[in-house]
Amino acid sequence: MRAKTITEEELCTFVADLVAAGTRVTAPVRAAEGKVDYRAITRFEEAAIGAELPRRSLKEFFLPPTEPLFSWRQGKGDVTVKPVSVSFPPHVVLGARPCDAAAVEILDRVMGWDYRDELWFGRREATTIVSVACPGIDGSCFCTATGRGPDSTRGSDLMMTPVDGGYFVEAVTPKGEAFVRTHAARFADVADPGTTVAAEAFRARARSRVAENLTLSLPALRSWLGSSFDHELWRTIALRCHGCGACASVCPTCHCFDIVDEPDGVRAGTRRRNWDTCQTARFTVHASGHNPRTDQNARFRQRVMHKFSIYPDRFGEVLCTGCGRCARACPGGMDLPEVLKTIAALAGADGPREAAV
Amino acid sequence: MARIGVFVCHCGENIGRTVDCARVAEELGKLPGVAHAIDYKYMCSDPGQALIKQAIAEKKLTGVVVAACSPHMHEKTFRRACGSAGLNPFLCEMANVREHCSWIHEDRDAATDKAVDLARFIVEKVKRNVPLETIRIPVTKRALVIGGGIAGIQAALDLADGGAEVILVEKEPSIGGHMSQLSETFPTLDCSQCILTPRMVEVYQHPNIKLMAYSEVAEVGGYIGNFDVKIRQKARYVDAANCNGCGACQKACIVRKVPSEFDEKLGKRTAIYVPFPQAVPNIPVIDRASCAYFKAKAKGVKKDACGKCKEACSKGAIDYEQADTFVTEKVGAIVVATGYTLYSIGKDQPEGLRGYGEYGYGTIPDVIDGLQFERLASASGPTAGKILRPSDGKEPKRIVFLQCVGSRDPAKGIEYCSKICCMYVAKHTMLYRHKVHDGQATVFYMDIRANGKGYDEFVRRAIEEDGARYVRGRVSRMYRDGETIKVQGFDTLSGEPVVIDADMVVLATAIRPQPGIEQLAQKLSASYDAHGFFNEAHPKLRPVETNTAGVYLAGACQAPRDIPDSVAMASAAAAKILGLFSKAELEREPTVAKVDAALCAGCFHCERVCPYGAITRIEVRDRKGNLVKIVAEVNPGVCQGCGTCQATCPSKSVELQGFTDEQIWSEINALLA
Amino acid sequence: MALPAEKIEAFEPRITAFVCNWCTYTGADLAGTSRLQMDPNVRIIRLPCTGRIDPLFVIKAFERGADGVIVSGCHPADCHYTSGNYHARRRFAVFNEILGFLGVEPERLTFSWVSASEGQKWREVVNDATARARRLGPFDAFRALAGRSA
Amino acid sequence: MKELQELARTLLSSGTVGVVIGWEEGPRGARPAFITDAADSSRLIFDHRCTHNLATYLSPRRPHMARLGKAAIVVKGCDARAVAGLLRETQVKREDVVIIGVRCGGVAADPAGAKPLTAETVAERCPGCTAREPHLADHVVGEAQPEPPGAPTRDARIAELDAMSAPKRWAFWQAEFARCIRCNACREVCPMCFCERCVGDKTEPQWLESSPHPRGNFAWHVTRALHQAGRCVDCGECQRACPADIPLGLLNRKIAGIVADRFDYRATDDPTVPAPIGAFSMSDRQEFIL
Amino acid sequence: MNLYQPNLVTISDLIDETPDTRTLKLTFQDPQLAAGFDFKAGQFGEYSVFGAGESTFCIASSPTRKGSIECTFKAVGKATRAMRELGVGDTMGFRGPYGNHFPVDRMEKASVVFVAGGIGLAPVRCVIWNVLDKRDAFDEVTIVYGARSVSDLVYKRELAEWASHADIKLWQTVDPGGETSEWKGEIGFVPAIVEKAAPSAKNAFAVVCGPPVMIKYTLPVLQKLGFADDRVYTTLENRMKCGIGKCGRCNVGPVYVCKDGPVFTAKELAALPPEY
Repeated sequence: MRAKTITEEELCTFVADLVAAGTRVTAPVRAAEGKVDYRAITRFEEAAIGAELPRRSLKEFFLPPTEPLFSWRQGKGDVTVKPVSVSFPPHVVLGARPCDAAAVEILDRVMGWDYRDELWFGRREATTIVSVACPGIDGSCFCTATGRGPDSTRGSDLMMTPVDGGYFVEAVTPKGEAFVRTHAARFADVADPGTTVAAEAFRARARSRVAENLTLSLPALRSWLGSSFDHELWRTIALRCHGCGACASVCPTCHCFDIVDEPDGVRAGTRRRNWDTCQTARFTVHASGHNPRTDQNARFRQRVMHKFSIYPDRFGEVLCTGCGRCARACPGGMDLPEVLKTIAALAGADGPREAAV
Repeated sequence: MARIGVFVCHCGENIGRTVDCARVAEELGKLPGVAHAIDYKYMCSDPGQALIKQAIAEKKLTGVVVAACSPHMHEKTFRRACGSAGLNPFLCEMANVREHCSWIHEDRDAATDKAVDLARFIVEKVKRNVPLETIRIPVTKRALVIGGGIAGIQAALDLADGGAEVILVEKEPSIGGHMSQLSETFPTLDCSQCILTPRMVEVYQHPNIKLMAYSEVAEVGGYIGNFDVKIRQKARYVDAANCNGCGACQKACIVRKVPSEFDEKLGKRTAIYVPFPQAVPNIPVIDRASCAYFKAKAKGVKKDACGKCKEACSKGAIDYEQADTFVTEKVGAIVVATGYTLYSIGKDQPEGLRGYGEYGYGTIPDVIDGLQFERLASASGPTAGKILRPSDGKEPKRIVFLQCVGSRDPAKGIEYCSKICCMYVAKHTMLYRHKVHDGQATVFYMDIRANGKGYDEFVRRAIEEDGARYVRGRVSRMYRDGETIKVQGFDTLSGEPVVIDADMVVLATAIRPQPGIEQLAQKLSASYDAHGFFNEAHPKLRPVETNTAGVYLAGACQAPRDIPDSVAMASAAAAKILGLFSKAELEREPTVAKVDAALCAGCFHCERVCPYGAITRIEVRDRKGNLVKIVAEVNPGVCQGCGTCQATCPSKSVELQGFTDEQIWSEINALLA
Repeated sequence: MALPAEKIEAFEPRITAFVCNWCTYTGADLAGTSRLQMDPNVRIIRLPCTGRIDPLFVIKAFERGADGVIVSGCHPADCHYTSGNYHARRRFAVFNEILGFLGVEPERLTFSWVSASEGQKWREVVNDATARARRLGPFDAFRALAGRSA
Repeated sequence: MKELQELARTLLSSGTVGVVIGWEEGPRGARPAFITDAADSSRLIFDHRCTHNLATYLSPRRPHMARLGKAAIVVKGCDARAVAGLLRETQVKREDVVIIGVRCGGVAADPAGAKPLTAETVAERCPGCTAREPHLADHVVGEAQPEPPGAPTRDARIAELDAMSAPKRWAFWQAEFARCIRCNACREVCPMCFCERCVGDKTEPQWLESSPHPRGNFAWHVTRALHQAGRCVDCGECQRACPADIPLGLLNRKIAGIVADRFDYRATDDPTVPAPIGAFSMSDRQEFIL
Repeated sequence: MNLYQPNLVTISDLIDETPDTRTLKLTFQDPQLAAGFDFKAGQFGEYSVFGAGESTFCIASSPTRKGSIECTFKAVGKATRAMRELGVGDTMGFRGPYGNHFPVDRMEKASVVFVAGGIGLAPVRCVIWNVLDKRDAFDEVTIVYGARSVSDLVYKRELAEWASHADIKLWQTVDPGGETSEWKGEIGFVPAIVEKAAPSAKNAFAVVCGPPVMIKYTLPVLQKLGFADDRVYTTLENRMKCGIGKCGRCNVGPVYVCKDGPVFTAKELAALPPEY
């Protein structure tokens, strides 16, 4: 499909159309306390598309912080289980950041290998992700180092790039194409070839800006990690880490969860799954009280290993999109890009940027 | 799943009239985990209890809920029934559907719904109950009595006569306490020493009593049945084993003008002395501060300056090198009988108290306190029983007695009544008139409190037969006018100011606890009130116990007491202890708190809130013996089961057995059926 | 946010009472033996002492649908365990204010000292708490937290 | 700064301590530093971006910290109160820590960025602070600092909330708590949250539902607040750590007001002053009790 | 019904193996599942008590015995304590089977040595019965089983049965001090008894389950006896939540224990970081 453009005015109409048709529309919105969140909107004017990175990523729209898995009712010995629905109403995310969109696609792999998580994919299928290319945020961005970029289309169904008076739009997936076809009236063909050039220039600028922050050789990183479990680096890596898990909660790719039962009275209750994180001490505690991951250094090592060694080994992708949220959120000043830089130096992986994956 | 039996009692018509007991049983029967639910006319009757026992056996019940009256009424009954059927008694609980339901509601539907709810809570609780075993603590059948006044003597003798070994610790060189200083006692005017001295000797000679005079309690460890008490025996510089009490040393002593404590500074003693002739033990002690030998030593004089007593002692009992010694005794119970002290009329006052500048702060020599008057009136006193005033030794013809000096005077820091002053002032006026027939006693009083057997008659006698003049009112000022003391007051009955000329003034000063009592209380983990008197465990029901199990009270350490009250308390405490000692083991309800050492972080909030000092600190070490942390532990012998520690524990790492978090959570969760 | 009169009539509030064993529970027993009639809306949960009563109990009771909660124990100086009630007084003074600050209507919570001889007072506490909760209506705001309504 | 670095160097090279916990320059502004080699002492900084309360690192529940040996810790006046709290609650022994106090003129809410300290950037606890001079310290370094910029704002916001109707206040807090995802960052950074196992993680019974739904969130935040009563040192770490920007400082401030008003207790760096919860006074106000 | 929703099972029998260990026999309530449920020896499941949550253990019965499954557990956590409260007729939840399995097929025609300690016999028992039910397909069968004390031995009836089989070499042992006056078995720790039993490593496999310390000291003994480390199998018992490779909890190095395990060879284990 050929690239399209859409104006701000058409976007307003577009959102109104979607909402009227019963589609849930989510976009970055500036909250009362000044921060930006992905939130439901009813009018495009509520959205803050070009604002800073939202506080949390998109993952919560597919793996909510808490969700019921089923509820039960207990009789005398017998139990009745009431399932939850695994089909979801149509949903459009408008103005997703490429790092957030990419993360969702990366997570499709773990959510779908062997056992298919219906709750995740139910929401995935109901959702169309319209991303907007990112100009780069600050010194903690390192999407380019993870093999993605501020203009990466991974995980997006449609990608918009800001241009004068609106956006340059490309359909990435068949779903995206169908979406454009369905709403064809809102999109225009690219009339001026300069628009394409401007869009590409915007992206190139963003890429080089982010690339200044960090460059990595992912394969070298991965191979170093694979053989450096006992490296002395880990012994003091996380002294300043509180094990609070703020990083995991803002991370677009951290997906660990807990399953808990919540009784509601004598007979009834709900089993839920809740976000969890390997950064807390109790995450790995066995019923016997034995905790195989003994201290915070080991827990932080697990986080790095899982993202840059274990997940790529298993699924061929690093479990990180370089959004930098963890570094920004950390109350103790832990800084993943800095850690990666250190490892890269150790691994000889700090060479010129490679087109990984 | 649990197999709970629910037994709904009609209590005749008492419950059945307003609660549909059959429906309660039916509804409860539908709950998960309820294996058996019936209603019956009288659950507490023999056939009712038989139903429970039968169901326990036949239905293999894992818990029993009796929905009936208040657990205060029949919990013991039903737990006993369960116990006899082989079910741990603590797996049985009651739901109160009578006092809390049928008796207070008329609407049958509402009352029945409520009864179902109440029983459901308890069913859910009982699902979480675990078998508990009665706690058994071995008891050391020895008692420690602290204080050798009349209360301590009485307690020691009662205990010893009851077969218990007793250690009696007295901080002064002799037992006897304040009672030994008194001349006569109210309301019978019998001679104090005549009744006390034989008791003192009895203590000395009793095979079950180990008397440790001139000693103090240094440390107290352990708990009821198992206290370890470290006692400091102060150096007497006289070898008690060799001394035969002949008195030669005192005759030889060159320091003869030390004010006598026993005579309340109205008489003199030597530096080596026994406080009074009937002292028990009759072994002298050297007062280091006034002894010429020790003074010289302190100044660095190399050659012995004195040593007269040593020379005089034919037994070689004088030992200037003696030092304080410590012994540790194991006891099962402790009686505190530390008595009282008098509010000082001087300028130096403890914190919170203000002395009486308006009475001259003790600068007028003929203004004395009640105990000093006792010494003047005593045949064994410094004046051999003659009433002579201290300043010039003349016989006072006009004595003014002031009641409530300190007492009942919040402005001076003491709001309580000292209880005994009304009586002893009346006694003093009588003793005075009996000795000085033309003397006039005038008493300033607020009101007369004479509520004991023969007390009011006694006061009346003082007024009517012995001519004491009672003026209701307070004295605002006293000052010297030549040899006379002007006592300026206000007669509140006549509404007139009065000024009375006196030759001597006796102040009935307030009864205060002994100094140092707070420290002793802390050693015992016992609490004390704002004035420093020991707190009883319950003002009505446990008046001679403290909140520390195994520590008992006798006499004026708890509040101002007269002799009969003190003796009664002492006997009561002894009876309590003999009861405790009557069994080899102490049995306690197992509803005590338990700390999970793995989860305790050692913040010790529990220690701060525990009213009983039941929390101790223990070290947790790893396999290699390295200290991991220090955590709290509950001494089940001391814990009374209030559970304040658990509510205070931030992480809920201490659980009160019988009221665990799981049990209470389950009850609350059961708000939703 | 008081309910309209006709709704107040129909609404039977659910009230949970956490009471100490020695004073209030016994006082409630006395109310029973004295046959003092009172509103049937209160369900008592017995604890040894107010010192054992944890604010978590109150939160849990609201979570389980209570429209009002009573916490009651021995008067100052009457505590069977000497000082449990003093500790409870501090704890609940803070808890009460925090709940208020978070927007729980203070009328939902009743604290009282009821001694073993105050059966009459217990009746008043019960009836007052019931009346207040009735006026406020169901605690839907709290139930909504769990996605439930009355 | 020199003074601080020199002191650290001396403490480390003399073997007095194994680690100096202070601040350093990080990729995103100031951040905690753990200096174990005297030669690295020059990394230590102190300026208005050093907002972190380092006392959290003294928690005995951090075995990887204990391995570094005896610690010297750099504290602002407010942080010293946390050290006092740890001493008071027997988590730390006084002889096991060297306390280096720094005089403080207020710190920024965000340690990142080099913006000067202004009324806009200052941490909300700082204006009007009375704890800028640490007393609980073995060494106090630095010059006396000027008053932090800006005026206190929290009391006014609390008064505003207090003036609202209960349902309005309820709505306000529910909107705030709705963002909570129960990551527990507020707890983990709190120097006074040192429990071996938080009541929030107790599962038998599960008093506090771990799910980040409104009911679990409410129970958690009430309980956290209550457990901070008379213990919170107002270092602001919980609010700073919160990835959802929930105004926990407001709640803490309210509680501080309650304990000051009722029990005459204010956070202090004097460890001998007993905490108000766990104690009582016969004359505690009981106007809320029938 | 999603992945995380368990199947309902009824407790059809209950055996107290030791004072703190219990075996439950579970029957699927769905008749189709009851008839068709299949699994392989060594696979595990998530067992749930509604209101208390899930806990993870191996299926302790043999896949050759259809109709129901068994699990053996100790009450150590919230869910297992709740399981102990249940009785015959009560309903539980079960998800599974999950994970890999012991390669029983690969072991055919070979000798098998089973080494188990304490409740570690549960996963081994599953293989033992699997092997015994096809006894002719295997060569020598040796079982070394030990527990802290006589009362801690699980599956006592089955031990007696195995002992009576002429074609099984059964060594039972208890730790020193754990014996009773009637005890006729060995006294000593499991590794020592393995050494004493000295099973031949020739064309043999070993299956080892038990407390970590037992495994740690048994592996060198087996090595000494000549067992290749890729012919020695054991299981890991990491904390799990989902059981299906999503929740991240059981991740140890490159391995998801719930997917790649719980059965590992000693060789695989040696390559793992020590976070299990």
